[in-house]
Amino acid sequence: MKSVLPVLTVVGTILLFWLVAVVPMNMHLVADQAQRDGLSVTPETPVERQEYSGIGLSLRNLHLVPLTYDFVRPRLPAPQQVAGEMYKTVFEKKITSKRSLVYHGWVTLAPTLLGFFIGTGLGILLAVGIVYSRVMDRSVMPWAIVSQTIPILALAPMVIVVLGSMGIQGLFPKSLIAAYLSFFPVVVGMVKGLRAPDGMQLDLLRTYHASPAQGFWALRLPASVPYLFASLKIGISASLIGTIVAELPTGAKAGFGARMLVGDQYGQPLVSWAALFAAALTAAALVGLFSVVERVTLRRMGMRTA
Amino acid sequence: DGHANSVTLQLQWVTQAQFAGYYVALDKGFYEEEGLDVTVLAGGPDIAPPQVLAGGGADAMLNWMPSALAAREKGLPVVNIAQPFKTSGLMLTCWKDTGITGPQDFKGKTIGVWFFGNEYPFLSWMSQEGISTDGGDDGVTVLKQGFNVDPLLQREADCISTMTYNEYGQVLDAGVNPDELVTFKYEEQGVATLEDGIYVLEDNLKDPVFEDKMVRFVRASMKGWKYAEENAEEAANIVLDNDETGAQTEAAQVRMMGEIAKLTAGSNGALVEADFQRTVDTLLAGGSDPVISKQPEGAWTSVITDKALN
Amino acid sequence: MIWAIAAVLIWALGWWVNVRLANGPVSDLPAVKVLIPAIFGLTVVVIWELLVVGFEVNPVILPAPSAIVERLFSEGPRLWADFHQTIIKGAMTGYVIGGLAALGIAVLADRSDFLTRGILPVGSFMAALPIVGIAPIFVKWFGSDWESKAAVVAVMVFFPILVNTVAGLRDTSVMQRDLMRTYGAGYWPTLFKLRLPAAMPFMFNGLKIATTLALIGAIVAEFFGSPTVGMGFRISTSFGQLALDMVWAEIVIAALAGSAFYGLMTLIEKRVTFWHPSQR
Amino acid sequence: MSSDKSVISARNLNLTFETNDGPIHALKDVNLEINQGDFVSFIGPSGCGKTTFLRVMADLEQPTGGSVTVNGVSPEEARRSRAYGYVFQAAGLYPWRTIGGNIRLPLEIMGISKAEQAKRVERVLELVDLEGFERKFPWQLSGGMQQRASIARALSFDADILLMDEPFGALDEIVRDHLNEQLLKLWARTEKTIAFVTHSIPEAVYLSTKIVVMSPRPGRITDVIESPFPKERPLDIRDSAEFLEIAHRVREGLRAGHLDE
Amino acid sequence: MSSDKSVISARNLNLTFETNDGPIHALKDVNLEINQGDFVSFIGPSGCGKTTFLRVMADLEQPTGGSVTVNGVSPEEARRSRAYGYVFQAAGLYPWRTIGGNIRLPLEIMGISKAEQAKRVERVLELVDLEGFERKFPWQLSGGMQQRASIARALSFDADILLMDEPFGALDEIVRDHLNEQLLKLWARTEKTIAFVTHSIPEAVYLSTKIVVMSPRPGRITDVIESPFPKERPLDIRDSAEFLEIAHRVREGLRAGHLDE
Ligand SMILES: Nc1ncnc2c1ncn2[C@@H]1O[C@H](COP(=O)(O)OP(=O)(O)OP(=O)(O)O)[C@@H](O)[C@H]1O
Ligand SMILES: Nc1ncnc2c1ncn2[C@@H]1O[C@H](COP(=O)(O)OP(=O)(O)OP(=O)(O)O)[C@@H](O)[C@H]1O
Ligand SMILES: Cc1ncc(C[n+]2csc(CCO)c2C)c(N)n1
Ligand SMILES: [Mg+2]
Ligand SMILES: [Mg+2]
Repeated sequence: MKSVLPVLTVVGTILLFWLVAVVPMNMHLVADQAQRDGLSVTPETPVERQEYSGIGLSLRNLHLVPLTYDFVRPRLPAPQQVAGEMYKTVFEKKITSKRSLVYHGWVTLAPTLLGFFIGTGLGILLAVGIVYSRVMDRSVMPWAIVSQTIPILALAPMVIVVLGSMGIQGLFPKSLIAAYLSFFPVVVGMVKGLRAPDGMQLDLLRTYHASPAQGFWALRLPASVPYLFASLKIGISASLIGTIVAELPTGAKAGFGARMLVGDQYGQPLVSWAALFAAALTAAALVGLFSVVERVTLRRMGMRTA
Repeated sequence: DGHANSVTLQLQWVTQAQFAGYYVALDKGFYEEEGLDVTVLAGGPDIAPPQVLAGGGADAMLNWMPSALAAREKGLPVVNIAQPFKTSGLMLTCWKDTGITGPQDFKGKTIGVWFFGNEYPFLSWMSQEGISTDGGDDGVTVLKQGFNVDPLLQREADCISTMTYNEYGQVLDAGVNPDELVTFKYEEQGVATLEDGIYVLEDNLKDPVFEDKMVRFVRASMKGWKYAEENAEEAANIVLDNDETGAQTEAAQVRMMGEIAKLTAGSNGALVEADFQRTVDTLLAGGSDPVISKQPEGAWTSVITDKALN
Repeated sequence: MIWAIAAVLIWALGWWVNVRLANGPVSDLPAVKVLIPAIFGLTVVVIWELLVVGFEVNPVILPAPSAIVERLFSEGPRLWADFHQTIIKGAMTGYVIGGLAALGIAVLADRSDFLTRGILPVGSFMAALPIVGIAPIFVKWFGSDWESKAAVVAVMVFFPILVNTVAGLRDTSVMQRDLMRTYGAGYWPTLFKLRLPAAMPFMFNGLKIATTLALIGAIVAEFFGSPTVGMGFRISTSFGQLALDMVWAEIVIAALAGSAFYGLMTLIEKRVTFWHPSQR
Repeated sequence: MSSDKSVISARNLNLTFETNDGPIHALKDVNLEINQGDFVSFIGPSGCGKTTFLRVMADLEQPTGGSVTVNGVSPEEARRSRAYGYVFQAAGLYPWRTIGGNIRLPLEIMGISKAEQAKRVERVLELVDLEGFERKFPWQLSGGMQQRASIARALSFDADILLMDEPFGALDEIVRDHLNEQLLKLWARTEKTIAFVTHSIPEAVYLSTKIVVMSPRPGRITDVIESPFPKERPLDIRDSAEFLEIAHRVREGLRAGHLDE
Repeated sequence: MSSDKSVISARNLNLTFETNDGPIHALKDVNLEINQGDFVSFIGPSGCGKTTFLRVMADLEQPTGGSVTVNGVSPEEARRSRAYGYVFQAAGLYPWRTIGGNIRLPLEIMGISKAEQAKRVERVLELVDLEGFERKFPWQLSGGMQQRASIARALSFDADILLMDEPFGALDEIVRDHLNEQLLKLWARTEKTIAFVTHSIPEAVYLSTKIVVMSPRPGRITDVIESPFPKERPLDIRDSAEFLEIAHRVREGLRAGHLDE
């Protein structure tokens, strides 16, 4: 709660900057259009105008400034345009309509969640393997890092074709890409977490002659919970990005990714921008949700959170 | 059974009126009348229809012939079984004020081109004109064009690739007057290559069950196309219904359908050998880095259309 | 079937060798630390080759490793040009810009709790903007050449470096800070003599995460517009031409470059944060 | 005070750590007998091997030479049969378990029934004066209380041997005095054998039947001092001449060890 | 021993921390005079406000009532004029700086010339017996050596006042004795004024000209004991009857504080 005012301040600053930037970013296009509409523009030809920067051109054509805020096909839409589009597509459409962002949000969210569960599950299993087996640690960990250097957008179509050839379509291929992006932070975090117990805590169990399984349930797992939550928060937004990436090679049918693409393709920047912001808001909401669960869980476990 | 009557078609782009014939056939029950259960898979960036075909994800695909012939040379034996598009819709759209009046003026200019297997017609054309594509004052600087017309609007490029039915309209939608532009239709430049054709894997054709399925599929699809040509507005709305993104607009799709109708108008679905040969010749003339190296054999067949259209 | 059996056998063999190496007395030698993952990787590659050949997988779906290696050698100059365009020009420039910006903002944010509270949530919101959404916008803004790729990379690496640096700048104990107070030290001495050195281990965490993001960002952004050179351009174009061996050759380069970049940062980290317990 | 039954016996014990800066001789030729019911303190400058010695007895460290037996068997067997309770320098309670949960931990691991667990927890909490804190989390207790909880944890499964590594190191003198008294009472009552590491000379003298003075580089035993005090020891004995004399002897032993360096 | 010039003077000092569990009265009505050349020890159970009091003098904590002056001015002015050196309980050396670099830190901040820095570092390293360790990093030294380095750091800029918060808390008795001796020598030689927090009764008695006994909840001064020993104090005075008597008085004072709770 203490963060509300600071966040508003920062958001306000960004909005202000954005509002100012709208003018030079769109001025060239606006000037071209104004000329067609018979307004006076200096300099007079588009080719000459190319010589000027957006700011320079704006200063020379102050009377065109208002037009930059209400341009149909802006390079940088004004904030109120994006907000308007979002309002229209979130609140003014039935959520079952394919013109509703809520509908597309769900289309993206479902594979995100499935992929997140797969990725988290795999990540935890892998982390347990790495912590308990030296061979896994030594041979798999470096490759887990390498896996993250592979551009996913290059891999995605192949994965989807291979899965398609096995008759698997729909939700699952997207989830797999989402899982691929979310497993890594979970592995890294959980390896750290499972190794968090110090020598003394481990020695204590040794003096009790506890079995490895008992050590896992009584010590390593609970000790890793704070790390797990940190990973989950990174993992869920990675998962969402994975789904959106995967929406392109699965035939951009629906979902935030498809909206972004199609908006771009058919000259409707507002559609793209609204989808972009909606995606980021969804991620923020998911991360916020995990923060709440984290706080409750840690409190229940008696671990204080800062 | 399912195998004998189910068809999956892979499109080469997202749902739009470019594919109206198939959606109309689906919606109007033309496929059903043939006893077919058809699934239409939308395409998009990052989807290579030949690969989907190779992977068994689809029974038939739409493709531009240069891309399909290149795939053949890569060892993926795809065969054209029908050619609903008679005319090419591809063109270059340039700003008139750049001073471009003919292909030779491209020298020293920046041109946006689609890649992803769609660059072959352009490369062949430039090769025929003797213009290098490596930039410099005597060549053109090629940009890999994204999926929008912004490089032109923002004058990052002097010319971009457009389809008569889509991107060109978008340039106009952006407020540009046609008289600000110069266009070069590949068709008019004599370098037209065949666009949206229906392709299947060669091996599959040996299976009489599959062949029969395709005959019915092509027949119904062509019925769809002809219906779409005559009922452009309705067809556009059918496309809109099938667009799951909800981002397409009726105006754009109606206009697109109108333009598409011009490209399909001359075709009953059967491939005209001369068109095929012209495409091959254009590609073979591709200069130092030809798209295909030799006259393709068995790259098309009239068997299906012969049976489908009696 | 025989191929599948061979694959299983080779897997078992590789695993067995690694078990011996990892649990044996030599396991802590630096050479062995490299050898174990290498054997693991080699096993995977051999099995891949066996399965592709054995099951006659169509090369337009999955090429054999041998074909990829052949491409790596035969297309050397082109791969180098792509690497130069995407990694050196795009990714590196973006990495440096994003890193410096993050550092600057982190130092700024650290001046007041208020700013930190404001910047971190907004920053994490921006980090959640998917790359496939921002890449087309940046191509629109900065043109098709490497500048737009650098911009995408800068935005992608910004947040992890920012968060880690902010956390690092705060990772000073009360005692360490009080010590500076007892010297009557002002803001700048405290920053340069205490906060920044203390922040280094954290900063490198961020810098390491950012390495892989930088490569991915530069490559993926090329999918949305580029000149006719670059790793992302080549990947998407070759993919469209079904030249999957070339696609994989670029992927291999990306993985090599990414791992090398990561390794380099680890090395610098070792040098700079030699004093941190994790490095001793 | 102590019977003659040997509980721990070390013979020519050696332990060398291999480190990057070369080997460290943490224990050299250590010989020691601890009998049933003994309270043995280990005292010596930092790094003289006190902790290492205790850890060897607990099978947390492997000697590189010589032998130890605990209850006549190897430390490993002793550990497996849960022959001892170990108290670490810091309380080391698991923060996600309540005080009761922490004390129950060894009992759960040893597979003791729920009912029995509850009984034992109650008993040891009483023993260390922490009745009523069963449901609190560690951070809700002061350092001294946490340390008592960790002692309770070591007592809960009623091993005959207690190994304690500077359990009161972090506490202030008054609390420490109090816990010393309590520990002595417990020891007198239960007849356990206790090995106890400390840095404090008065503490060592006050508590022990036997004081083992150690010296570093290499870690070795330089003196073993038997204490003449009876099992019941009021705090005032610390002002007695006898006490001061023993303390003086310990101090001299320690100083000698320091001068060696 | 001490001149009559007042260096630190606290009048009706109060400090209350506002916490989630309500206010904590860390200092209540504290009055104290420390004169030039005094060696004042603060002793008392955990939480009685020793650290808080020292931090108030150092302007690291703001009193909520009453006033303190240091050298006649406010603590803040004193801090800005670098009037005191502060030694924390843990050495708190910056791990990325060598021992020499750590000692140089305050000198750099105060803008002292390189040549002078080098001279001073050499001198204080000698003072604390760490010649030759200038280029080592903190973790390459034992705890006792680190603590000495931190004292050297506080001495390097030659402030007249030394504030030391349990500087020897983590050390073993022998090392502690040694450092005590050294500190006394330094004090005798330099005539600094020293405020020294400790938990150890013998340490307080051995070092001080004045022992301030404190008691918690609320933190307050319960007794101020003047020590009759001369500035030069061999370690043996700790066996003298006078010493034991003072120690006894301190212990009684402490116990009384504990009983209050
Ligand atoms: N795991 C280890 N690896 C290397 N050296 C070690 C290890 N554990 C202890 N040592 C070294 O062995 C010596 C004895 O250490 P030990 O912890 O037993 O001393 P100690 O008497 O308990 O000291 P302290 O009073 O400081 O706790 C020291 O020099 C220490 O540095
Ligand atoms: N920053 C703070 N916020 C809230 N309470 C505090 C703070 N600092 C100290 N206290 C409380 O003030 C009281 C006095 O603390 P102080 O640290 O001065 O005690 P001390 O005598 O130094 O104890 P110790 O011997 O344990 O160091 C304690 O109850 C402590 O919990
Ligand atoms: C990645 C990719 N880029 C370009 C095309 C070429 N293309 C063929 S049809 C069509 C639609 C025109 O409105 C376009 C753009 C493609 N198929 N895939
Ligand atoms: Mg120890
Ligand atoms: Mg204190």
